[in-house]
Amino acid sequence: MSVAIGGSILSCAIIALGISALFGALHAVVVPFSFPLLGQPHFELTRFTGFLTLLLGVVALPTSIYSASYMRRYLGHYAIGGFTGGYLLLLLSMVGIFAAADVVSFLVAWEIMTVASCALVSYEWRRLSRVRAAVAMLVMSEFGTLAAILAFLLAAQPAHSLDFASIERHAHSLSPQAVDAIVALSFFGFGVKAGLLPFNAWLPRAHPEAPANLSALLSAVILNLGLYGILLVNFVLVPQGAMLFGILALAVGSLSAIIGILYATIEDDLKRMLAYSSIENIGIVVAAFGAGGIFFALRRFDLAALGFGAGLWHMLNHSLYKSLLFLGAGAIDARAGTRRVNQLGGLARVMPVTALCFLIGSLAIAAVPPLNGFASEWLTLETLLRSAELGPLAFKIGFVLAGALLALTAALAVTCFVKNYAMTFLSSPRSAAASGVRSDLSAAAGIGMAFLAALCVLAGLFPAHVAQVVDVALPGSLRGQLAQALVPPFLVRGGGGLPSDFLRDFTALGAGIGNGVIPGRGLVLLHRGATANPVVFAMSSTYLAAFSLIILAFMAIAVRVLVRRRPRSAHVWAGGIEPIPPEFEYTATGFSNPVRVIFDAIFHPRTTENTREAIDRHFRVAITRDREDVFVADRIATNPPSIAVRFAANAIARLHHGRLEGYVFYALGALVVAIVAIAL
Amino acid sequence: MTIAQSLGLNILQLVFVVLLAPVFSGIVARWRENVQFKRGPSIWQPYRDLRKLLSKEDRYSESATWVARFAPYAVCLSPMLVTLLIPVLTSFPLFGAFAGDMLAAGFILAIGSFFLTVAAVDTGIPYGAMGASRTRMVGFLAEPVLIVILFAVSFVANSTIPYIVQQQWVQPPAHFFSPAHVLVLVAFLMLIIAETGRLPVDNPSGHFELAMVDESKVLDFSGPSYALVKWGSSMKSVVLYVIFVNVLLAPWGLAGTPNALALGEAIAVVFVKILVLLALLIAVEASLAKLRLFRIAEYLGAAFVVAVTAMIAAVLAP
Amino acid sequence: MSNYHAFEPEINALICGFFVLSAFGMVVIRQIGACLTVFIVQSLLLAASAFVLGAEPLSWHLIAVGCVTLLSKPILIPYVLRRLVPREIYTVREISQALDVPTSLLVALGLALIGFALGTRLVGAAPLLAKQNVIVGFASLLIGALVLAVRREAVPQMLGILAMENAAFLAGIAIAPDFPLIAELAIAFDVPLLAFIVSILTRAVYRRVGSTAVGELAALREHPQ
Amino acid sequence: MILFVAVLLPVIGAAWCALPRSHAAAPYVNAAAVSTSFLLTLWIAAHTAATGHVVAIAGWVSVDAFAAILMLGIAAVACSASIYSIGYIGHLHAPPRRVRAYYANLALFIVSMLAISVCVEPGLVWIAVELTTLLSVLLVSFVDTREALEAAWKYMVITLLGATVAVLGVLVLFWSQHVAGGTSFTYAGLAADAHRMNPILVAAAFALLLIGFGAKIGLFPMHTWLPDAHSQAPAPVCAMLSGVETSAILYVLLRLMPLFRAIPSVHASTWFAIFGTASLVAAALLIVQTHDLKRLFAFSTVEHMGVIVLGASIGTLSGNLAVVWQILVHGLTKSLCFYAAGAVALVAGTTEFAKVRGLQRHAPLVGTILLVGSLAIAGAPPFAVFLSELAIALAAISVGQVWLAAVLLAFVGIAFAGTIAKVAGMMLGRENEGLHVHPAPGVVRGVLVACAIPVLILGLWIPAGLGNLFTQAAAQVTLP
Repeated sequence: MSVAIGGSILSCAIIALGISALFGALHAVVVPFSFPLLGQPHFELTRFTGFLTLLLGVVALPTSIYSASYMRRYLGHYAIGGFTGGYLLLLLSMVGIFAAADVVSFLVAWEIMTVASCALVSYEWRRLSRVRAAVAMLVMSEFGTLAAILAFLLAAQPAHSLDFASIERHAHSLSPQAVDAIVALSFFGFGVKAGLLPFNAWLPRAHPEAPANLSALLSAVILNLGLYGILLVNFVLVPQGAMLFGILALAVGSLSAIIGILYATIEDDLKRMLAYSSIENIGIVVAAFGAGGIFFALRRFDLAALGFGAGLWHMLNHSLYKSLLFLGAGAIDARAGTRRVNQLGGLARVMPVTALCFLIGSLAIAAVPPLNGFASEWLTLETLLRSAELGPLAFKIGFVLAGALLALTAALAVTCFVKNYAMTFLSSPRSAAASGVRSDLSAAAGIGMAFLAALCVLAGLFPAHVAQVVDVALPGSLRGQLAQALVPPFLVRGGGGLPSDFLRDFTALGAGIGNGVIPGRGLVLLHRGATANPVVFAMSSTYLAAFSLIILAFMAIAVRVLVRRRPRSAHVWAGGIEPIPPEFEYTATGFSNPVRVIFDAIFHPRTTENTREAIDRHFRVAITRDREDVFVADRIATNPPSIAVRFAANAIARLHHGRLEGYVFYALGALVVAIVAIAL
Repeated sequence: MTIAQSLGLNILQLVFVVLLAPVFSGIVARWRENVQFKRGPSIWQPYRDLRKLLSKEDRYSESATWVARFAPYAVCLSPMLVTLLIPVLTSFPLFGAFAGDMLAAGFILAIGSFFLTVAAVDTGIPYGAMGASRTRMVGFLAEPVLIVILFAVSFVANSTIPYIVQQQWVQPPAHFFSPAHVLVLVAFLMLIIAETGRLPVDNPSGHFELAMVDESKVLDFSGPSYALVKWGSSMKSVVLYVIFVNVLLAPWGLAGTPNALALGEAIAVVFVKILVLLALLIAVEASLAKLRLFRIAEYLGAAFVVAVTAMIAAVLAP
Repeated sequence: MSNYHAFEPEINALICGFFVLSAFGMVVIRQIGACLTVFIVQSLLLAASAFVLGAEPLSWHLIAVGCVTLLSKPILIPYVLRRLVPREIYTVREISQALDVPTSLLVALGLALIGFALGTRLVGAAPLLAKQNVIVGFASLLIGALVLAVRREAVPQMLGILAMENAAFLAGIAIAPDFPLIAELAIAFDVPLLAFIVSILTRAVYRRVGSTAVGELAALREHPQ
Repeated sequence: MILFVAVLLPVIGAAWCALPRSHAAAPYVNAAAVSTSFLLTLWIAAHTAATGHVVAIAGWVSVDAFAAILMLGIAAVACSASIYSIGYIGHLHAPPRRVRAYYANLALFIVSMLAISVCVEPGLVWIAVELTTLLSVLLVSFVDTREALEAAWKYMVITLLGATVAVLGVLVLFWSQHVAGGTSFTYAGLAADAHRMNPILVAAAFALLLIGFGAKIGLFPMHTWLPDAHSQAPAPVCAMLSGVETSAILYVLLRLMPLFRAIPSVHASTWFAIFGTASLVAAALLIVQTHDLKRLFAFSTVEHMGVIVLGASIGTLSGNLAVVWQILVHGLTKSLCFYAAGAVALVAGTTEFAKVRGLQRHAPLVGTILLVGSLAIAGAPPFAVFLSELAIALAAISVGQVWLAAVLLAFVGIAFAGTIAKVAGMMLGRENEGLHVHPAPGVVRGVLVACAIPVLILGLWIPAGLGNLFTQAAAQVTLP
C-alpha cells in the first residue's frame, strides 16, 4: 500500500536525518529563495531538533507499516491516494518545523502541518462529526498560532530580524514586560497545540476522529511540536523568562495532567480515552519543564537539566507508548467496529498480538516498572522533590502541590489503564460486535505494534542509556548536564573522575557490573549529593528487571516443585446461571464510577431526567437519567469566548437589517462624527 | 565489603521477609481476636493455610488468559523487589540499595497491584471487577499522601534513598519529637492502614462480598494461586512495616557491620519493632468501625492534610 | 459696475438662501413631481450663483460651469427621467417616508447647523469672497444626504444624490473657481450619465417589483439567531 | 501613449458589443482585448520597475511604482474575470441583448478602474471613481432578480452618497492648496505643499475624503451595501468589485496619506487605525454568523480593507510595504475566492451554507479550490495573505503598537475560524438530498486552477522586479 511504502521510506530517511543531527553531523541549510518582506528562510537541525526528528521518524516508521493493514478498511470508500499525499506532506512539514531556523519558515511549515493534519482528521469526510472535529482543531490551533506569532514578533523586535539566531542574540535587550508577554503568549499559544489546559478542548474531539494511524501521529508527535514550540521560545530564544515560564508550566502542566487523566478514566470511548491521556502525559512533561524552568531561573543548572531532561524523556516515552496504544485501539476499532469499552471484552483470546502489545503499552503508560514510562515519571517526581534545595517557602509548597497532583495522576493512570485493558481484552464479550471478532489485523499491523512495544520495553530496561541520548539532545547550556547529574560514569575506564571512596562503595553494590561489556556510562541513574548524603536518589530499572527475572524464575521453579496438581479451567460461577450473560458483567463505567463520584465537582456533569409515564400519563414507569460530561476546558475556556463572539456577531448582524434608510443613516452618522471630530 | 557479601546479605533480607511475612499475619489475626476477648487462631495458622492451598489444584475460569495465571507471581514479586531496596536488617547499603529509592518502591508496588486488579477482571466474575475498582480507588487516593510524605522526608533528609534517610532523618535523636517527624509518622500510619486493607478502610475479616474492598478481587483465585496472593499481600504488609519502623519511626538497632552477631541482634530488634507496630495497629483497628465506601476518600483526604502539615513543618524546621 | 459690486454679495446671499430653502424642500415635499420641480429650481439657483460669482471679476471658468449646469441639470435630467422612468411613477400621490416630516425637518435642521459650523470654521481659516456658498453648500450637502435616508422612493432618492452634488458644486464654485476645467466638464458629464443609469435601474425595479418604492426592498440581510 | 492604449484597449470590447448580433463573439473579443491590456500592463510594470515611472501627460496621467502595482492587480483580475465570464455568463442563458450589455459594461468598468490607477490628478481620479460606481451598477443587477436590483440600488445610493461627499473633499483639498499657493494639484504636488497648507482645511478634506471614499472602500459603518452587492452580482463582477475595486479606491486614500500625515493636527493615522480596527472587528464578527458563501467573502473584503487601513495607519516603510503587498495579494486571492464561489453557484445552484454539503463528492476540483482559496484569504500560510498580514503585525510591533497587532491577530483569527468552519461544512460531509448538481464549465475550472497558482507562488516567492516595485511604492507613500 502506498501509505505504508511511502511512509516507511520517508520515515527511514527522517530517522537517518535525526540520528545524524543528534550526533552533530548536520549544518545549516539556507534555501536559495526569500520570503517576500520577511527575509531568507533558513533550515538547520540542531542536536535538540535532531532528537525530536529522530523521535518523529521512530514513531512514523511503525505507524506507516501498520497502515498497510489498517488502511484496508477505507478501500473503496475513500481515496487512499489523498491520505497518502496528506500523510507524507504531514511528515515532511514536521521535519520542516524542526529544521526551521527562522520565524517565517517555522510558521509556514507549522501551518502546513496544521492544515495537513486537519485534512487528515477529516479524512472520512462524509461523517460530519469528523469534519467538525477537524474544524475545531484547525480553529483552535489557529488561535494558538496567532498568539505564538505575536510572541515571535515581540521577541524579534530588538533584533529587527526574524532569524532565530539573531533573536537569540538580541533577546537580552527585551524589556521585562515584553518578556512576560512573550512567555505567556507563547506558552498558551503553543499550549493549544500541545494540548495543555485551558485551550485543549479540540484534542479529545479531534484525536479520536482521525484514522488510528493518524491518531498515533497526532498524539505521539504533533503534541510534541507544541512542546517544541514552547521550549523554542521560552528556553532557546528568550531564556530570561524562565521564572515565569517555570511557574506557569508547573501549574498548568500539573493541572492538565490531573484533569486529563480524570477524564480519561471515566471515558468510555477507547480512542478518546487515549486522547485525554495524552493531555495527562503532556501535562507531566510540561510540569517537568516547569520545574526545570524554575531551577534554571534560580541558576541551579544541574537541577534544571534534570527537569528539562525528565520532560524530554517523558515526551520520548509518551510518543512510544501512546502511538502503540492508538494503533492497538485502531486495530480493535477496525475489527470490532466499535471503540466503546462497555461493548468490548474478551478480545485477548482472538487478538493475542494486539492484546499483548496493548498490555505493554498500558503497563508503560501506567508507569509500571521496568517499562519506559516508569523511568521518566519517576525522574519527574524526583525533580520535583529537589525543591528541597530551593530557598523560598512558596516554591517548596508549589512543588509539593504539583507533586501531589502528579502522584494522584500517576495512580489514576494505573486505574485508567487497568480498566481499559481489562475491560477491553479480558472477561467475556459484552456485545455482539465484540463477540463477532475472529482475528487480529494482518501481519503488518502486528509488526508495527510489536516494533513500538519492543521499543517501550527496551527504553524501559536501559534508562541510563536513554538518559544519555536525552542529555545530548538538551538545548543550550544544559547539554551534558543531565548525564553529569544522573548517570555517574561507573562503566567508564577509571571511573570517569568520580571520587575514589564513592566509587569503592558503589563497586561493592554492583554498580560496575557489566564494565567492559556494556557501552555507556553506567546502568544506574543516580543523583549525587553532599557528603552527608552521597546519594540523593537512585534507580536502575535494568537491575530491577534482572532481579525480577531471577525472582520470577525462582518462584516458578518453587511452585513447580511444590505443586503437584495441574491447573484446570472451569465455568465462572454466578449464582448458578450458565453461561454468564453479558449484562451480568461489571461494566467499564461501573469500574470507573468511584472516580466519577469522588471528582464530581470537576466533572460537573449535566444531567437530564427523563420520566417515562404510562396509563394516561399518571404512573411513572421509569426514570432514566442521562449524564453528559462536558470537558472542563470547554466549559472554562472554549465556550465563554465563543458565546461572546456569537453574541457580538448577532448584535452586529442586527445592524444589517436590509433597510436602506438605516444604512444611509449609518453613513450620515459616520460623516457627522468625522466632521465633528476631525474638522471641528 | 565484597559484592558477594553484599549480595548475600541482600538475599538474607529477602529470606527474612519472605519467611516471616505469614507469621506477622498470624500474629495480627490472633491479637485482633484477643482484644475482642476471643482466643483466636494460632499464629502459625497462615503457614498451614499456605501448605493446604499449595497442595490443592489451581482452577481458572474458562475466559481467563495468561494474565490471571501470572498475577499471583506479580503480587509476590513487588514486595520482594522492594525488600531488596530497603534496610531490613543492616544500616549500611546492600547490593540492591540503589536499584530504586522510596519513590521507585511506590511504583514497584504498583506492579502487583496492576496485575492483581487486571486479573480480578480476567476471572470473569462481577465481584472481581468491583473489588478491582475499589482497590484502585484506595490506591489512587493514597498516592498523593505518599508523595507528600516523601517530600517531607526529602526536605529533612534531602534524599529518598531509604538507607540514607534512615541515617539522616532522626538525627540528632531529639528530632524524634519534632512535629515533622511525628506528623509524617501519623500520615504514614494512616497510609499503611489503607494500603494493607485494615479497618476503617476495609475489613479483612468481613465476609459480605458487596462490602469488600480487597478480598473480593481474589474470590475466584484458588489453590496455589491463592496461596501466592495471600503470601504476597502479607509480604507487602511486612515491607510497609519495615519501611515504617526502620526508616521512619525508629531507625535504630540495625546491624552496622556485616557480622553474624550484629545480624542476629538486628533480626531480633526488627522483629520486636514490628510487633510494637502491630500492637499499635490492632489498637487503632479495635477502636474504629469500617467506613462507607466513599468515606474512604475523606479518610485519605485527612491523611493528605496530615502529610501536608508534616511537609510544612519540615520546611519550617530550623 | 460699482453698483453691481455692491449688489453682488447680496444677490449671491439671496441665491444661497433660496438654495438652502430648496434643500429643505426636498426633505419635506411629498409629491415626486414637485420634488423634481424643486430640484430644477435648485439647479437654476446653482447656475445663477455661478454666473453671479463669475461676472466680477470675470471668470470664464465659472461662466462655463454655469452654462453646463444650466444645460445638464434643469434640462437634460428631467428629460432623461421623463423618457426612461415609467410615467406611472409620477402619479404616485405621496412618497412613503422613513421618518415623519416634522422629525425629518428637525434632523435636517440639526445637520444644517453642523454644516454651517463646519463651513464657518473653514471660511474663517482661509480668506474667501463668497463665504455664503461654502456655508450653505456644506449644510445642503448634509441635508441632501438626509433626503436619501428619509425617502423610500427611487426618483426622490436620485434627486437627493443630485441635490448633494448641487450642494457640493455650490461650495465648489466658491472655493475652487479655477478648478481645472476638464475636470468640471467631466463632472458635468457624469451627472447625466448618473441620471441615465439610475433611470434604467429604476425602470428595471419597476418592471420587476411593481413599484419604485425602493425603501421597501429589504430582502438582503443577515439573520441573527 | 502605451498607458492610454493599455487603459483604453478594453473599449474595443465595448465597441464590439455595440454592433448588432455581436453577442456570440463578444466574450472572446472582450477577453482578448482585456488580456492584451494585461500584457501591456505587465510591460508597463516592468518598465516602471526599471525606470521608476511611465508618463503619458505629466501632472495628469502617469504611472509610478505604486500605480503600476495597482494597475497590475486590476489588469490581472480583469483579465481572469473576462475569461471567467466566458464560462460563467454563458452558463446563465441570458438573452443576447443582456449579454452584449454585460460585456460592454464590463469593458467600460475595467477601463474606469484602470483609469484610477493611471490618473494622478485628484479631480480626474474622482471622476474615475464615480465612473466605477456608475458602470458597475448595472453589472450588479445583471441577473435581474428582485434581490439583485435591491443590491444594485443600495450599492448605488451609498457609494454615490460617498462620492458626492468625496467630491467636496477634493474641492476643499484643491482650495487648501490654492490658498497655500501651490499649483501642482497631483499626489506628489500635494505632498510637497503639505507643510504650507492650512491644517483646518486639510482636516476637513480628510474627514470628507475618509467618509466619502470610505463608503466605496467598505469601511465600517459605510460597508452595509457591500455584502449585498457582492453576493448578488455575477461572480466575475464580484471578483472585480471585491478584489480590486475596493482597494483601488483605498489606493487613492493611501496616495494622499503623505499629505495628511505631514500635518500632525489631522491625526490621520489615528483615524485610520480607528476605522481600520472597526472594520476589521465588525467584519470578523459578521463572518462568524453569515449564512451565505458570497456574503462571507464580501465580509472578508471588509475585513481585509480594515487590515489594510490599519496597516496604513502605522506609517513606517515596512508597514507600507506590507500594505502594498496586501493590496495586490488580496486582489488576487479574493478574486479566486469569488470565482470558486461562482463555480459553487453554478454547480449547486446556490451558495447558502445550509443548502450545500459534500461538494467534495460531486465537484472535487471546485471544492478543493474553494478550500484553498478560503484558507488563503483567511490568512493561512503558505499563502501570500498570511505573509502580508504577518508583515503588518510585525510593522505594528516594531513601532511599539503591540495592541494594534494583538487586535489584528485576534480578529483575523476569528475571521479565520468563521471562514473555515463554514467552508469546510460546505465542502465536506454527506451531501444534501435534493441538491441538483451540474458540472462546472471547463473555462471556469481552468480559470480556477490558473488563479490558484499565483496565490500559492506569491506566498513563497516574489520576483525581483515586483519586489523592486514594492519597495518603491512603499517609499512613495511614506513620509521621509
